[in-house]
Amino acid sequence: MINKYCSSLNDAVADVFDGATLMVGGFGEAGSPIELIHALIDQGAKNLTVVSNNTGSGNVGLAALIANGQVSKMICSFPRTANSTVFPRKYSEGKIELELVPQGTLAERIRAGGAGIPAIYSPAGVGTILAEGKETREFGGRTYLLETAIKADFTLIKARIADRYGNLQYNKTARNFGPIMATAANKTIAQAAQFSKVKCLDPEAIVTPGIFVERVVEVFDPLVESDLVSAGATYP
Amino acid sequence: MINKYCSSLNDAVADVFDGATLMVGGFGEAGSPIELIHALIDQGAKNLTVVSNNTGSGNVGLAALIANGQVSKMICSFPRTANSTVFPRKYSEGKIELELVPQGTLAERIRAGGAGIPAIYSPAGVGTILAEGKETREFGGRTYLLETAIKADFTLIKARIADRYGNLQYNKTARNFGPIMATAANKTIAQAAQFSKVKCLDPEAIVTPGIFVERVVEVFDPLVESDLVSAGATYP
Amino acid sequence: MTGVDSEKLGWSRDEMARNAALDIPSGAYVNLGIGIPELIADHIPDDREVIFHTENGLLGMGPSPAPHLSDPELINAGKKRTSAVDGAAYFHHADSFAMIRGGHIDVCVLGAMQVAENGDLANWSTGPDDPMPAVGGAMDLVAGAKSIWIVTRHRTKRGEPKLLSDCTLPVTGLGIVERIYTDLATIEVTKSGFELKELAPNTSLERVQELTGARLLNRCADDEGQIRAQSVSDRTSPWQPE
Amino acid sequence: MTGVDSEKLGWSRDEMARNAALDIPSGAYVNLGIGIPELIADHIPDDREVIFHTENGLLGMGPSPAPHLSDPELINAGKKRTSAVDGAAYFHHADSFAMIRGGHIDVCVLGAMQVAENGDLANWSTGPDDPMPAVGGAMDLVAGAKSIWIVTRHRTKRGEPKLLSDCTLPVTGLGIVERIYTDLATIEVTKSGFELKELAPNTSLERVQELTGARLLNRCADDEGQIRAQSVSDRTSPWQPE
Repeated sequence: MINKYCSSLNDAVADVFDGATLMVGGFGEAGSPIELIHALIDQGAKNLTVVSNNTGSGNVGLAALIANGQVSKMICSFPRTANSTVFPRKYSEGKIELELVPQGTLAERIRAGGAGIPAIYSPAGVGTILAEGKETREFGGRTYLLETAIKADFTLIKARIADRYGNLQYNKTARNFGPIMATAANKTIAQAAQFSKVKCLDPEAIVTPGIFVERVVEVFDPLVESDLVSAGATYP
Repeated sequence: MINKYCSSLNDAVADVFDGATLMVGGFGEAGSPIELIHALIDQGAKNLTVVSNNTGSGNVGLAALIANGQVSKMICSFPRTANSTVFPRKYSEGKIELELVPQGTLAERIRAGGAGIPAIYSPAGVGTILAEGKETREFGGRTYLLETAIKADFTLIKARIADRYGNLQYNKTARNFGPIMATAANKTIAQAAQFSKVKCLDPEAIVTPGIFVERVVEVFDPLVESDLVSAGATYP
Repeated sequence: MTGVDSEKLGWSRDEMARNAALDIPSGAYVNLGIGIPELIADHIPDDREVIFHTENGLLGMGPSPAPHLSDPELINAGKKRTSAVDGAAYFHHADSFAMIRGGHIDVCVLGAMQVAENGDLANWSTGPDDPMPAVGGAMDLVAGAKSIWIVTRHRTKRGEPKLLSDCTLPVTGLGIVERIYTDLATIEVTKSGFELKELAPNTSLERVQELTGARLLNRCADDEGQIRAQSVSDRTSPWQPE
Repeated sequence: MTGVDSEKLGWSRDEMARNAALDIPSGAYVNLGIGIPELIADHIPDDREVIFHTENGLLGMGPSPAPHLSDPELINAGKKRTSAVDGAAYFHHADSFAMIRGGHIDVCVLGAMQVAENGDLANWSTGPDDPMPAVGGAMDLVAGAKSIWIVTRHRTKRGEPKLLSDCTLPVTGLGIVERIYTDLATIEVTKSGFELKELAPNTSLERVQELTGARLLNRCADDEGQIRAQSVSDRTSPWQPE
């Protein structure tokens, strides 16, 4: 019987290796798999390239992973947000690399990675400094940039509900990058607030089919990043 | 108040013009908007380029539109199926043009059209006669074909349920090309078996957000193409 | 006249937002940037229905929620808690930016650091010395939405003009701004440059020209060379979605 | 020995399907082509759970439904009515082919007109004289699935070999076939060519070689040069998903 349930957060991230490319879901705190990230801090993998829209806030979650020296490069669209100090400090000290990508281009490159499309053309960023060094091409009289797919070794995401096949549903705008990152990694690891019997999920309303998911771990009452930041929490 | 409901099939397709490019949803009979197609036969627009996975069966629906001489070119992946005789006959007589596209490439080109991506690279068809004349490029040591986006003036699709905003849900495998064709046309026209109050559709389970839909017309008890074909029905 | 004094002359933040809101027709799909543009939602006339898109994956964004109803997983593009109206839909980021890039958003209203008379926009980076560059969805929005409008103060906090003959900061997109709603004027970006559509009360063409870094065209001038004071109530929806 | 007689020697359609089914490990995501490959679903051992994908937009395809439960809007890639198992998911065509092209389908089993010893496959067109070319998803499947297996009769209805040194018909894809399950033999396509894995009962290497249009490598031969008759019960799942 197929059963992708994983009994512990530690087991779920055990095989993340030094130097891996890791996608981390979330737009700000919404959809950020904070418990999986904390498990990865415990696990200790280093020299990670992390693909995530932001860089975390306060001293928990993704910001804590960066603070812990485990991330050598970030690929993201918006590395500074309210209460994000860890990445900006490391970046100004030259201790972490940044590839800045327009948000929609980031999403499309990730989708392409999951869809077996090695490259696409996008109009976003044409004529800007983010287009420097990129190949351009005209279609129908308009200029576009060649943008290559992004793939990862692992994806960590947060879902609302999962079944043993790894089928996932999300919560509101916490969906954001989860469904596309799930498709673009060799191994996708999801935390879900609820496990569901297989027959309870409507096949018309499954957002991520289980084919894209290797492991699911239950986190019944996930931490709220903004509450932790307000309280001045630090991990570990 | 936004209200995309259209009171008649005839009104729904009234502005389809001669020479238009028209996407028609459906994989075989599943999802084929047969009533909208019949309304288009009544309307009479000619010289259409039709993008649809198949070419219809029997003498109803898409096959009847072709039989009626309204289609000058088909862009599709599988023009012959059980009971499809109209298109193969016209094609053998040189009376209709065919652009044959692998099914996944067809889907991806339509999605690209809706997503503002002018072209993508695909591995499908490399080294085959369908790649002849297409530009190739290597990424990571593998060869891919440059495939350009497909857009349309109009899309006709079939949904299960719709609300006044044009939000759509589909039925089972009748979903197929509907959601992507809805994004790729200047005007998307949907028939739906049921109209729903706005608050009744779960925002987590809407498949086509209303932004992609211009008109919705109710067809409470849609015709079943295979039943019509078995009965030897002809339209008009 | 100091910068502080001159600011009192013009429209308030809410009035700037109102000016833009009144130009949005019923039925439009609209994306609002962070800052003053966010205020536009509060100024849509009651007889118009407008649908707000937020690029982090929601069509049908509603007003700010009461604190006890707020959900950290229901946020807007500025990462503030928001709500969803009846008829809303959630989707993932690639679908959300497909909506943007594919030309399905009718109007996107953004803030600006600089706008050039050819429609170039700079609103994402303070230049090579920017300690922490961050772009978000701005470049995708300006490349994809059907119309890009700007709501911004006419000048920077240091009193420098934001409306220029050329942008000096790194651009977000080229030739994409259609309209500008400032505290002092409403301006259309035409092939000929900045064309004045409306002046704020208690100011003058000459004064606004002084505070602008490019020539203001005045096609609204009447025979006496005076600005034709266009009252807000006259304005309906000059802009129509396709 | 006529063609008709020789067919009686080999495996039946169901046995060919069984041979392929036994090589599919539990947990695999599998796409089955039209024809004999469709029969594979009936031969998956009870102790294995395999999930079937149909490219028209369903993961978790079940068996053929009872007539009174059939739905014209729940069909498989061959446009026959089908069913969905608990845990199934529906999706649109771009998502379905993203699943295929993105390398998420573990095994795709197709029929063939011709297979070359370098793994080229021809299964979509009878050539320039084809009255009505139709490709469907075959080219996408062979370009995208992790493993391509073929289930086919060893020869055409006219008795011509389907396993050849080179395909003479228009190809579907180049160098993509990994295994071939015919009525006479099970063959692995290696860098060196067709490698015999198993012979059908009551046939011989010599006879099968005669009916094959390329050299058959026999790495299973024992010291006496005889095929080591591998019994079906010995076979578990040599193939493992990544």
